[in-house]
Amino acid sequence: MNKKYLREDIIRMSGVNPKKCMRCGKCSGTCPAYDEMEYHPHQFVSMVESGDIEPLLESDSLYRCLTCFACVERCPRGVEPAKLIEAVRLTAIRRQGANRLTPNDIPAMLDDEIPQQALVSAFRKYTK
Amino acid sequence: MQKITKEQLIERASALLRDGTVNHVLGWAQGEFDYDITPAVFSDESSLTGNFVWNDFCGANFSKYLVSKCRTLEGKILVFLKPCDTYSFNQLLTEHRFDREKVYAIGIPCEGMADIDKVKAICGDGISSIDCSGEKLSVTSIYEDSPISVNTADVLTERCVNCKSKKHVAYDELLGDEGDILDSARFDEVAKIEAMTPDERFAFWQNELSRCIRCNACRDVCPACTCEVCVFNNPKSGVENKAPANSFEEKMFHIIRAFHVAGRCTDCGECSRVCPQNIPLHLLNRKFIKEMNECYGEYQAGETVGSKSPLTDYTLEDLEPGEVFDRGDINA
Amino acid sequence: MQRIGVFVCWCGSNIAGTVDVVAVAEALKKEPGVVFSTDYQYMCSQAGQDLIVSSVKEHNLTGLVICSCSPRMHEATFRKTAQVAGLNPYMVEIANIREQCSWVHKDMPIGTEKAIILGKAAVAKVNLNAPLTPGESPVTKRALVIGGGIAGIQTALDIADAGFPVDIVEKKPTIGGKMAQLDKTFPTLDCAACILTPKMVDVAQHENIRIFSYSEVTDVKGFIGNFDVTIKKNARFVNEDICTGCGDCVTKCPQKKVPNEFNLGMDNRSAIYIPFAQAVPKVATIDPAHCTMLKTGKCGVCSKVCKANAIDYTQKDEFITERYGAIVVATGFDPISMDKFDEFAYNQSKDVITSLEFERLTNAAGPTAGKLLRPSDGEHPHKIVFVQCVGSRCDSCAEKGKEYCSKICCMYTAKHAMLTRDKYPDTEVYVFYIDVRTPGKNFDEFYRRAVEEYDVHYIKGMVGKITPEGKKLMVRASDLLDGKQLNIDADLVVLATAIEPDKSARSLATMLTASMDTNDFFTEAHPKLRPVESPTAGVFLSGTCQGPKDIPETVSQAGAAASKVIGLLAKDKLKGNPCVASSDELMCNGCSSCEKVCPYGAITYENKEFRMPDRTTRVRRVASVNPAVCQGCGCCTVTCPSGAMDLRGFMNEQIMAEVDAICK
Amino acid sequence: MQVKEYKPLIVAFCCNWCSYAGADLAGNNRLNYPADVKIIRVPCSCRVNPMFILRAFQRGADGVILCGCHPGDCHYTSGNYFTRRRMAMLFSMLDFLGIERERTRVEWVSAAEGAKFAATMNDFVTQVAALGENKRLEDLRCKK
Repeated sequence: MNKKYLREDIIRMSGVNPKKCMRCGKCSGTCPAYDEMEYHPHQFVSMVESGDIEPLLESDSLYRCLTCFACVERCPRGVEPAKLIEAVRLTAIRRQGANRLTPNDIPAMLDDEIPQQALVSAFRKYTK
Repeated sequence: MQKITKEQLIERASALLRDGTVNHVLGWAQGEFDYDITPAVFSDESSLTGNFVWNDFCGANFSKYLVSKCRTLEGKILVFLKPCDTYSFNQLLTEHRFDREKVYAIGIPCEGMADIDKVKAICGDGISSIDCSGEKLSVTSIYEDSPISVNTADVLTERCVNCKSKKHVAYDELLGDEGDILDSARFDEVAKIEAMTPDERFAFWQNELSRCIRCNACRDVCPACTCEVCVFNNPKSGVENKAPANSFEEKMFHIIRAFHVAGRCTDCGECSRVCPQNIPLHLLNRKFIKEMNECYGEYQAGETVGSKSPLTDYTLEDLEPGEVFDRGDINA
Repeated sequence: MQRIGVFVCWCGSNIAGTVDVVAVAEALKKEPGVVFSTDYQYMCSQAGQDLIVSSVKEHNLTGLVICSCSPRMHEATFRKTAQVAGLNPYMVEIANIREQCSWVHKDMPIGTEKAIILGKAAVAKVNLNAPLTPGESPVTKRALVIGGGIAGIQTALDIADAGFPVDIVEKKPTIGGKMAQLDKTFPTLDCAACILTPKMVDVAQHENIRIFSYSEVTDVKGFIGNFDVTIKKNARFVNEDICTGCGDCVTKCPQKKVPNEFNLGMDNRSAIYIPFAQAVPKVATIDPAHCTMLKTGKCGVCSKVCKANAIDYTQKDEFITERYGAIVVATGFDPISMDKFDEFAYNQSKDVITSLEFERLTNAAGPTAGKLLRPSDGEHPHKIVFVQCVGSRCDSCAEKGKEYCSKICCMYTAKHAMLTRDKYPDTEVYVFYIDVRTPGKNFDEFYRRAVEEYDVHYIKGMVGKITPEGKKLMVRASDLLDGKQLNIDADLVVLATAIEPDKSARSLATMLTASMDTNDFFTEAHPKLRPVESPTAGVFLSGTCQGPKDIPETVSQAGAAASKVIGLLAKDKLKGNPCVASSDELMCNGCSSCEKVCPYGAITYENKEFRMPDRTTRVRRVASVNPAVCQGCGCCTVTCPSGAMDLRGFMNEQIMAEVDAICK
Repeated sequence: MQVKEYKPLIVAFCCNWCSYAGADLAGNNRLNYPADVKIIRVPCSCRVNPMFILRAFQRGADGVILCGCHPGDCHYTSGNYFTRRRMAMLFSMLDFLGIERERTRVEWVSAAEGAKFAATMNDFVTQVAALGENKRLEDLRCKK
């Protein structure tokens, strides 16, 4: 995939403007999963901004983010790094074949065994 | 048919006259025909019962009349306001044009007003009377033996088809039910013209505005045009002009008029209602409203008293005049 | 009908080289109103001006058109000439046929043609010119300074030294402001009190200065040269004139459990108090919210111990109205509230403090007598973390802090870190920064000393979370340069909080019709060229009310504001610009549109009685422009729907006439 | 016989503090622009009433350009912000009526931008000349 397109896609999916980042590192300062990560929240922001996304997609760090939103809550510039990480994660998942879900696909998936929340969150993810 | 009846209005007005709350009533009176209703001042109960009317042709917006009536009439004035009239009412208050203390405003619901030209298009000329009391209009013509029945919805004025609000934004007392602000398609016609080529637009307006006879009815009825002295009557303004001399002057008149009311026009549609040449003047005002909404954020003049119009305000990040054209090319 | 004289200047060959000046003079002779037309080599020379003066007399001229260089060059010159010739100076119009004609066009016929058209436009305008006289208004030779911090003190002293009376209004019981609370000042490390308190004494002893302490401005009317200001003197229940400031009442007052605002609540004071030892005026004040006598009517100890008999429990708020020629705003700043920043645990732990609190903790006159002790247990801290940019540089959508950089925090944090290491070498000091901003004389050198000589650990990265754990504060942050997350068990955390304008500034701005930015800082009349003036004439800005500043900057701005005030007060009368807006009352609708766009607040409305043609009278709301305040931009004229508002010197008719002349 | 070259008539409104000074600077630096441009001095761009612009067109101007201080630099602090809104709306209305949008322009020219002033005028004159005479707005009685 084209590098620029990938960057724009992630920015669109996340709704985050990485240019607002002032490189203070408060997100990484606050991250409870910091030590588990190869790339830290502030690096996600700056690497997406510079279009250097492939290393992020290949790194385990994607799955170390707990989505606790501490970084979102505390970012002084309103950048919301967790949403950006989520978008990169989605990109990785899409590459593995899991793809979009439309409302029409839901009825076929309805099953008493599947918790409602799972459906809702899957739907939320795959419609972005 | 209007949901609230003439009798209800007369009864309330009479009661208020009787208990001294008000001294005058600004209402509609019968004209020569059933459809040419005129504004009138009623000062006693008997004239109310005799001449007051309320039907599908009571389009006149009374807000403007308050400017002069508050000055000339002693005591308190009762005014009936349809939802769209209340916006003009507020706008005039914003501009300190009349004394709120002297006015008792009753909000009345409106089901939309009928356009006599549309009725005539269906029934032809020679209309002798129109009965608005039923579900449908019952039109009697000197050329027809039996009354013709006309669907109200088919003959609504343009402004009522695209009604922006059934909600009253100002009143002392509300008769009937309160409505909501509506999602109207009022800018569709403007968008259609915007989509034309410049040559088509020029031809369109040339055709429309060349019919102008400079009767000044649009100005005289406009609730935003309440200037003590209009620039077109003022020899010092440099644009004083009483009659159209050529193809440009009426354009100049209408552009300047639209600009003068820009940001203050509540889109009440009176200009187009009274135009004897049926020029869609409201489109000029709506163009400004649409443009200001798109460039500077939604703004409805008269929604609140004291609001600042987009042209008396600014932000540091406003679009440049050139960029206004570039934002999604309207000529594409 | 005007009798216009046209004078075409050659400007040597500057104009005559490309423009046939004789042809221009000849062509303009035919214009309506022109009775005389001539050309001359140098119209601005003495001989040229003499020619104008003699022609005016000879031909009985009433208006002049000078076809010459730019009016920006010689308009003033020719206006004076007109005056010498006995004409009103505003009966002169210049046609710019040099900069905007001969110098930009090469072809003689084209240049001549354009010069004629420009001349015609000027003639058309002069035909409609009217004599204008600048309005005059007297200047009250007294200045008001609002705010008694270092900015207000310096401005007041400078104005008073120039011989003009000054009143300072300060809402606290003493002047001194924030600087009085500081310990040392960067980058020279002078003791704040040592340099401030002598100035406070100077203020108190200056014959030209009156201090209204414990007072506030409640109303402002009028305009430049003539502001009528109402000052509310809050009741302090002590007769200021008699109180000797001996402090007996303070020691004897039984109510001693009132949080001491001067020490930011880190210790207590009594209900009757003197904020600090060097307070000016040094008089006691009773805090009515805590005084038992005032609340219950039972006590009266202070009254009994006061040998001067200065205590007066019946004192009432007093309102004073005074007229001033100029007003200086020096309302200063406050640190922002930390309530929205839960992650820094400010409200959970006493050992998380703001920098201003740190100043008090290290100040010899502070709650710990200058010993750096933890507020929670009074123990000496061994590990201190400083956090910079707390609440500064925040995005507006985050809605916690301020968008701007507070400017002073980098330097005072370096100062705090350095002083701590100097006094307590056994203490480890960390500073978490995003950027260290040190533009200023000796500023970067100062910061480098903190790092290089005093071993302060500067770490790039914002603190994410502070958690109190037992006696420690766990500070979690990322070190962006080393790429690791840090967990520091600190004993004390100091937050470099953002500063914001004082809360009273907004209502004051409304009273003064002075404009403010979205952050409530006062805006200056021009960001580069008029930085100490407000757009409202006669209102000047001093110190942090205009934007974050350090002390040297504040003092220089204070001096600049004072010099502007002195310049104003030195005049006996203010001559206005006669090219101001004016409203034709007969046409004015009173709709308030013009008021909304006026940047100077020059337009007011009044209800005026008009006689109608039918001999009745009618009261109408109409606009009136204060010519002393109006600067003549003309914005109102376009907003006015009825065309009642017009601009003298640039009337609608005049500009239309120019347009017509050009398009003919 | 040579065909007479078409010369557009351009009215330029310049604010006294920035753009008029910019025009003077263009003169000082001898930067040429067509003599078709005639400048009217106003205290601030916000002094320009839409009526002046319409009047110019009515009397036969082929293009009208309005020059003011850059946003943020207005001598009167906020005048050009109002100009920006007013002119954006007026020009958009003229466009709505089918009048060529290339005939109107607002340009911010500072007192230091003599070169920009000359370049702007050259560009605007070329642009208007390409459109030819203004037929849609003029009042025929006023044309000789």
